[in-house]
Amino acid sequence: MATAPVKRITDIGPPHYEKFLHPMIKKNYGNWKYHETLAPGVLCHVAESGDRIYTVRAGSPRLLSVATIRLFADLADKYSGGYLRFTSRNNVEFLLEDKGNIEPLKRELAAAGFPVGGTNNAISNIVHTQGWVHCHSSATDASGIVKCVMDALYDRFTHEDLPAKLRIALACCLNMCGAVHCSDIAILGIHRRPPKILHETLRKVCEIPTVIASCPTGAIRSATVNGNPSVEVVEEQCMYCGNCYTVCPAMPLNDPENDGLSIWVGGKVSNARSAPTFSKLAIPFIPNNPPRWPEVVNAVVNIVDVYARNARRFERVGEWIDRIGWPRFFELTGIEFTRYHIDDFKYAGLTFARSAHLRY
Amino acid sequence: MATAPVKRITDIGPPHYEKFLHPMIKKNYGNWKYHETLAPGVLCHVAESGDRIYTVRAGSPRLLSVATIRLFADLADKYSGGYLRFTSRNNVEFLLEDKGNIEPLKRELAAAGFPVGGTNNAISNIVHTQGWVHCHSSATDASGIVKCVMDALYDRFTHEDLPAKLRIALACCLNMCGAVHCSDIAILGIHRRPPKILHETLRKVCEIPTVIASCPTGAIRSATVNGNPSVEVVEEQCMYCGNCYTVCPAMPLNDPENDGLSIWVGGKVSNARSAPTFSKLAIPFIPNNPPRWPEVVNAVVNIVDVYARNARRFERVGEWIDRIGWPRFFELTGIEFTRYHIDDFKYAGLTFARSAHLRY
Amino acid sequence: MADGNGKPKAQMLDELEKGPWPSFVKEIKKAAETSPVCHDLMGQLEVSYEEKRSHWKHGGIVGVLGYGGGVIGRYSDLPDQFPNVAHFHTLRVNHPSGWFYTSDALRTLCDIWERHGSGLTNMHGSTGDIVFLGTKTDELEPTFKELTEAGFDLGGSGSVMRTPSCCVGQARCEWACYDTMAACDDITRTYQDELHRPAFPYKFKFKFSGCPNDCVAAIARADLSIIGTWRDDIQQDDAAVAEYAASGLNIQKDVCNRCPTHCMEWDGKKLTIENKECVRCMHCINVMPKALRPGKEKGAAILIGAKAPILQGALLSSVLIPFVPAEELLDTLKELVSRIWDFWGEYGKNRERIGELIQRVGMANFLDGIGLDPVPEMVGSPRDNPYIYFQGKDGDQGT
Amino acid sequence: MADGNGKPKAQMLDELEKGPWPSFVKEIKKAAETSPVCHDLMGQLEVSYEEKRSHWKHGGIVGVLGYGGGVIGRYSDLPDQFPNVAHFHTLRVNHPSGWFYTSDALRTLCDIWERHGSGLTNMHGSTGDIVFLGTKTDELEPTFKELTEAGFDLGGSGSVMRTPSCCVGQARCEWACYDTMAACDDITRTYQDELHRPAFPYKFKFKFSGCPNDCVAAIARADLSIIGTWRDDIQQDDAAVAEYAASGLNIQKDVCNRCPTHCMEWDGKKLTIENKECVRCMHCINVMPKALRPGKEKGAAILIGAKAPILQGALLSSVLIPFVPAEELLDTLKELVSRIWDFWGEYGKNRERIGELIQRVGMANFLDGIGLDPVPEMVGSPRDNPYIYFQGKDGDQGT
Ligand code: SRM
Ligand code: SRM
Ligand code: SRM
Ligand code: SRM
Ligand code: SF4
Ligand code: SF4
Ligand code: SF4
Ligand code: SF4
Ligand code: SF4
Ligand code: SF4
Ligand code: SF4
Ligand code: SF4
Repeated sequence: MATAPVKRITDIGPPHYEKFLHPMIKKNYGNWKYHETLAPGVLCHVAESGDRIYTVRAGSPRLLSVATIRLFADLADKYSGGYLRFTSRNNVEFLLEDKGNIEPLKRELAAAGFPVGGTNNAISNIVHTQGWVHCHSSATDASGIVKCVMDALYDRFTHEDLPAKLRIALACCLNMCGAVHCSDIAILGIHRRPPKILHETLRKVCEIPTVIASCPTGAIRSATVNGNPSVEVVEEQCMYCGNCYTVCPAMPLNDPENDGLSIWVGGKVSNARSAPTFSKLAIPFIPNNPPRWPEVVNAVVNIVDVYARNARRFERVGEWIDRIGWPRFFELTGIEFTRYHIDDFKYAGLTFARSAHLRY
Repeated sequence: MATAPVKRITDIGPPHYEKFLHPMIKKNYGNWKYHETLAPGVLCHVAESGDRIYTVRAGSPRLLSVATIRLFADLADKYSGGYLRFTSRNNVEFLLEDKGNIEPLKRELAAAGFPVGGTNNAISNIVHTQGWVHCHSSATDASGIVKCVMDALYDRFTHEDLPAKLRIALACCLNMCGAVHCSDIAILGIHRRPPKILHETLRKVCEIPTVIASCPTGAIRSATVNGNPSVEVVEEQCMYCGNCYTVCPAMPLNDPENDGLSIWVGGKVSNARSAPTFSKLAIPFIPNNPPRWPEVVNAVVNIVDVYARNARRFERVGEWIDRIGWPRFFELTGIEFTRYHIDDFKYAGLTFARSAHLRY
Repeated sequence: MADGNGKPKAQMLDELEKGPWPSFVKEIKKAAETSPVCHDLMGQLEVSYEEKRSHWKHGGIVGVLGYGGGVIGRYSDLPDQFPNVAHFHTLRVNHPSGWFYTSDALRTLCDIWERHGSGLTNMHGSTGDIVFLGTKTDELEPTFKELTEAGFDLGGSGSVMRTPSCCVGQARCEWACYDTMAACDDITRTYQDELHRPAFPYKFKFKFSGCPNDCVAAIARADLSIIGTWRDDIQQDDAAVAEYAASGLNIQKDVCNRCPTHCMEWDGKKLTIENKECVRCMHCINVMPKALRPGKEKGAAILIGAKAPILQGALLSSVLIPFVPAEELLDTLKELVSRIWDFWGEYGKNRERIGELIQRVGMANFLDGIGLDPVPEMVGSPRDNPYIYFQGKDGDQGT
Repeated sequence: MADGNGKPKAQMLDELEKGPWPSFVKEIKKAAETSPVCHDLMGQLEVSYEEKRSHWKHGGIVGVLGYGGGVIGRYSDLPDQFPNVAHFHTLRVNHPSGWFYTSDALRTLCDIWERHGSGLTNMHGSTGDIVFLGTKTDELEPTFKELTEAGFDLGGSGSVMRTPSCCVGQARCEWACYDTMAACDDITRTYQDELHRPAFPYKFKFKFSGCPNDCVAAIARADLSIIGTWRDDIQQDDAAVAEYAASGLNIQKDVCNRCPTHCMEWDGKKLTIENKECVRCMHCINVMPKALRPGKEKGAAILIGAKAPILQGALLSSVLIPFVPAEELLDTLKELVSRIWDFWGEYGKNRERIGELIQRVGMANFLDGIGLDPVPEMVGSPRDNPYIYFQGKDGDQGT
């Protein structure tokens, strides 16, 4: 049966957000006056008009089945006029006009297993990536570790009792799709072995000059292998960044024995008080230990706890460490300082202790 | 007349300092308790024993004739038991046991043209270098500019009325023998033209690989000139550092029309309050204008005056700028911000404004 | 991996159903109830957990007709064992600004994805897209068709403008200094072509935050970071300040002492802000939202160049235009973007982000190239090295 | 340049006799009264002033027998016009620690230099030497002979250990945490051979400061910077603090608020220092010398690597050993220095300062090389990039 070709729709862009705005939001758009926190995960924004919109924020595993999305839709219909949104950290927010709906909604969310919290000085959701669920490049899983760490930090999500915001992120390889580089605590999957070159594949699918150019340290050289042009890796020069693998499938880095995690601390994004800054290396390597990654969980929980006990009010992790100094951070957390902590990349010199400011 | 060979004395090292110490210093060595300033340039150090030694500090042009050194020796004999010293900024210090000698000494110094001052929040002597008096590499003179600037800042040497210490240094080329890189205000001689290659000389006295390797930007390439091996300079890649000239006399950079001065601000050495830090570019270029270099003098005096008017107590120049921000520094001093101020050397990226911390 | 009933036996993954935090394994199992794909996903993931390695192959190029991006191709390296995930491509669906939805819109998306894919999603991907996680090549076009009919379009992947994103902004935040959602939507729409058809040296990301709190992490994650701010004085309500003090806030310690420029004074009664020295960090406003608010002269700063570490190390965005009034923002932005893209197109190397290009050619040359004058707000501090490339041939350059 | 009487006519330089600050031109003229060399120096300098350029040629290698350093060769490029400065070499004479002299010692130096050279000096050179400014090649050996007979020796130049220098230290400063003058003298004497006979890849400088005020700029100008500090609590005299307060010092504003770690509290009566957080910056001590003093457990921090910008940019020294008790300082230093020089000798390239070598091979490898364990005090902060070179071949490296 031949059908007349329908005009194919393209380039329409996303739906315009206005269609999805709660009427009260539309009405008071741009005219909010202040906000209050009613409970962890429950905010009240007050408009110049006097209108109040209540936000209930629930934690989400981000990896959602359509079943769960439909559950959220149903809850929205029931409590928030059908309006909801997701946050930049993958939580779901219901936007309520009626204050009386807060508690019932919270109860239903709890019953369905979705905790309410993540606001203010709580630990919010962990920004993360694909891991073994969908990415070829991953040195570890993402969702699994996030689940384990959040299980352990559950009370920190539902309570706002930290000195300041604490943002955790996870990325499963150095591409850092989770943008972990500016997090209070970052969990980063790392490889620790140079790529294993699949010469046959390489010959077929990769351009040798591109492969050579991809290496930030110049570790890749052209070479003749079994009479064919290929490449070789100078192992001492490779720091396992995986960029060659990104441009050429014949350079895989996966190595179950040597892949694992590293932990980074003290980064932030906001301009509040101190300027945005990168996270710094805390623990160079923890082996992959699925399904519950206990060493990673302990490491993160330990840092959070030490921070919670020692930081002053409104001090983010990095601001706290700035005040007490890195030596004390290592002392308090019991983390070992190693040769790997000392920078040797391009700006290395600037990270050395270039003053006699010393604590003993 | 043949004389028997005398044993040649070598490797004896400098005279031991103990021979040159005032008896009161020897007695109280390591047992000083505190100090007071009696007047600009006049310090009193009090020992645990109760002893007091009075220091009178006089400014010096550093370039001294034996006649002047003998004058200092005579004054020392008359007032300080023959004991004196020089400071790390080339001032001369007389060490007096008798407080009553302070005024007569000051009078004689004044009569001889040597001002007393330079202590605490005065501007002390300008650390400087050889310039046209003795160095082949110089883009400017040293002693001449120092003389002119200190003439203009004379009252700042004899009075302690600045918010904090203000250290000025001058170096006549990028080798920075004056170590200007960490000064509150640095005056730096600069070339602005690539070396002119003297191919004949080069062939005779320089090693081509050494010359090529000397260039930090890789601007020097081997070339054949008139059938002989020599080098050429890729002009766009040259930033006139002079390192090639240092290793090879056949690469002079002097160019009267284009040599001149640059002004740098906000560096410091001490660990007091803020960590030691480098000086930053304030004025990229001022032409040489001997004998009185009025543009340089005005530039320095202007920065000092603006600083004096605006900084808070105990704020060094760099600390003041840190507080008010660079945009306001340029605004207050009336100095133009240009493309040259924006770093493009190896750590360039780190010097960009990487936050939304902005003043308007 | 699969027991007699074809159900995934996933002992390790089962462990991840335990614990209070919502479980992604439960989500996969929920989806598995209607989708055989999810069985095989569980199976392969269990193998990964056992072997501690990914079993996905390096992606191939798949997509929908006429688009160069929006789909990430993915193939299993155990296709015999898990044939249902032999292809397991994702679609990146462009989310609406601010991630606002109605329940109906969500259901529409669910229905489409249940019909054509695994029924698993990410709400949302790190760049902001709705991620439809896992389908076969021949489902791509039908999914796309239904999506567009429902008013949705694909987001970006590859060397394109990536899906822009923004904070909730004026929709629900009192601090938003410009309309982030409108800006995000406008830019997305204006540059549809650049979003769908790769013509750039590499990816290019926009993120819009309404104030310096930067709730969408623009400064760390976007090639062009638009961060709201204000130009005049902080709006101050003295009575409300007094209330905060009365209610026990230690204004000296928790507000004044934490101000990065120490430009606030509190004498126990009155709070005085030396606004000329305020750097608009937001701290005091964050702590006392009822008493302090951004000024009235609102707008945004435009920063450029952030990215993740590969190749030459991570970059934060840095100031390009210190302030644009809110009314002029979109015009200024578009004018600027076209010059930036021209310059990048001409000088950028393959896989060179704009931030890396600026590092390579030098900020001053980049400014020249896009016709912007240098201003001191662009630098944290001027250069500290004397390696200056002076320009021109005459005697007075550099003065 | 010379008028009928052979006297230098130096119109431009004459301008520099004017003004209140002591004039170097007057100095040259004073010396010219007894030294014809100085006439020609004036003459050539006047030409430089007119032409705005140096008239010295790139130095040749001259020196005294058996020494490879201590003399800087210098030749005029206008030898016909100014024959007396055709040669104009300088001698670097090693100053006594702390630049202390007796009047007699100075006169001895003057007499020698009047006999053999221009009679012009620098008191002192930037590295610290007594600089004898300008003589002929054949005067070098006789000058040296008289100097050594008078108890003076040459300082360093070329690829040697350069003349070490130190602050006045315990001789006249209450803050000196170790004996800088003794240390400087000992190191100078111990390494005579390294000072006089070039055997290094490049120059190597030591500077000794008695406390973190660093009055000899060690951290900016020395390859090895030894900076005094203390380990225990600041010594505090409460009565004296009260006196400062009474005499009008604003302790809150000028002391506490300027403390970099904000570890001081002043309640109007009592000053409390949280010494565990103090970074020994010296500020509070500097402001209240009668009330506060460094602790009793004194010693020094050893930092490494400072230098001027050529080749790869200026460096500040960075912490190598955070604390050595004063009593152990010299032993530790010598042990350390020998390992550093061995490493530098083996791996340093020609004209590569130690700081540059460390940058090139990496601090961790350098530490390995000299057998020192990494400690967190060595870094301002740990690395922020994930480009880690893991060592070893087994499965558990890096843990
Ligand atoms: C909903 C959300 C924006 C969105 O469009 O989705 C949002 C919303 C608000 N943020 Fe945010 N922020 C959101 C992500 C962020 C991020 C981005 C991130 O985490 O990746 C940041 C930067 C984090 C960083 O610096 O690393 C961020 C830094 C802030 C700050 C600065 C905190 C600080 O002291 O550094 C504030 C101010 C405050 O909390 O006092 C703030 C304050 C707020 C306020 C109070 C603004 C307002 O008046 O409505 C909102 C309620 C927040 C709360 O959670 O307590 N928001 N906020 C995001 C919620 C994410 C989540 O589910 O947890
Ligand atoms: C004599 C001298 C040491 C020597 O062995 O020659 C010296 C001696 C003293 N210094 Fe210094 N400093 C001397 C060069 C320096 C230098 C090095 C330099 O300028 O090149 C510095 C580092 C400068 C910098 O940071 O760029 C230096 C930074 C200090 C400081 C820290 C000031 C600050 O706030 O940053 C103090 C403390 C103070 O003044 O309150 C200090 C304090 C002192 C005291 C008060 C120490 C004491 O108790 O005796 C001495 C009297 C100083 C005065 O001038 O007021 N001295 N002092 C040097 C005199 C140079 C001159 O003639 O002017
Ligand atoms: C899906 C997503 C992670 C997630 O789970 O959320 C993702 C997944 C991938 N990213 Fe990403 N990136 C994702 C957000 C990011 C972000 C965060 C952001 O946009 O805010 C970053 C860091 C910010 C940045 O752009 O610098 C990021 C930095 C990278 C990089 C490194 C780029 C760089 O210049 O350093 C690569 C490597 C590349 O481009 O070849 C990369 C490459 C990839 C690839 C395509 C793997 C590859 O090498 O081909 C991943 C596909 C995984 C898969 O199979 O699905 N991804 N990627 C995110 C996109 C979802 C969405 O559209 O919403
Ligand atoms: C005389 C003196 C300047 C002065 O007027 O005081 C001086 C003069 C020269 N220095 Fe210097 N330097 C002098 C202290 C310094 C200092 C300061 C210091 O030691 O504290 C520095 C900066 C600190 C450092 O070492 O990094 C310094 C950094 C340089 C450099 C750059 C070295 C580098 O690694 O970056 C060079 C170039 C070279 O070594 O080839 C240099 C080279 C030179 C030469 C030998 C020129 C050359 O390229 O051959 C100069 C000879 C001038 C002449 O004709 O007399 N001079 N030089 C200082 C030595 C006097 C003394 O012994 O007391
Ligand atoms: S961080 Fe790496 S492994 Fe993880 S999704 Fe991104 S590219 Fe894939
Ligand atoms: S992993 Fe990175 S460092 Fe190693 S060879 Fe590949 S591109 Fe080079
Ligand atoms: S700074 Fe340059 S010109 Fe001046 S003395 Fe040193 S090497 Fe010579
Ligand atoms: S002056 Fe410096 S940059 Fe120019 S060619 Fe010589 S070494 Fe290279
Ligand atoms: S970035 Fe500012 S305007 Fe946007 S949601 Fe966050 S606090 Fe509000
Ligand atoms: S916004 Fe930040 S900088 Fe401005 S006054 Fe408030 S705390 Fe200070
Ligand atoms: S460095 Fe310290 S000990 Fe030495 S003179 Fe200066 S203040 Fe005194
Ligand atoms: S020495 Fe410096 S850091 Fe220590 S208490 Fe005093 S001011 Fe603070």
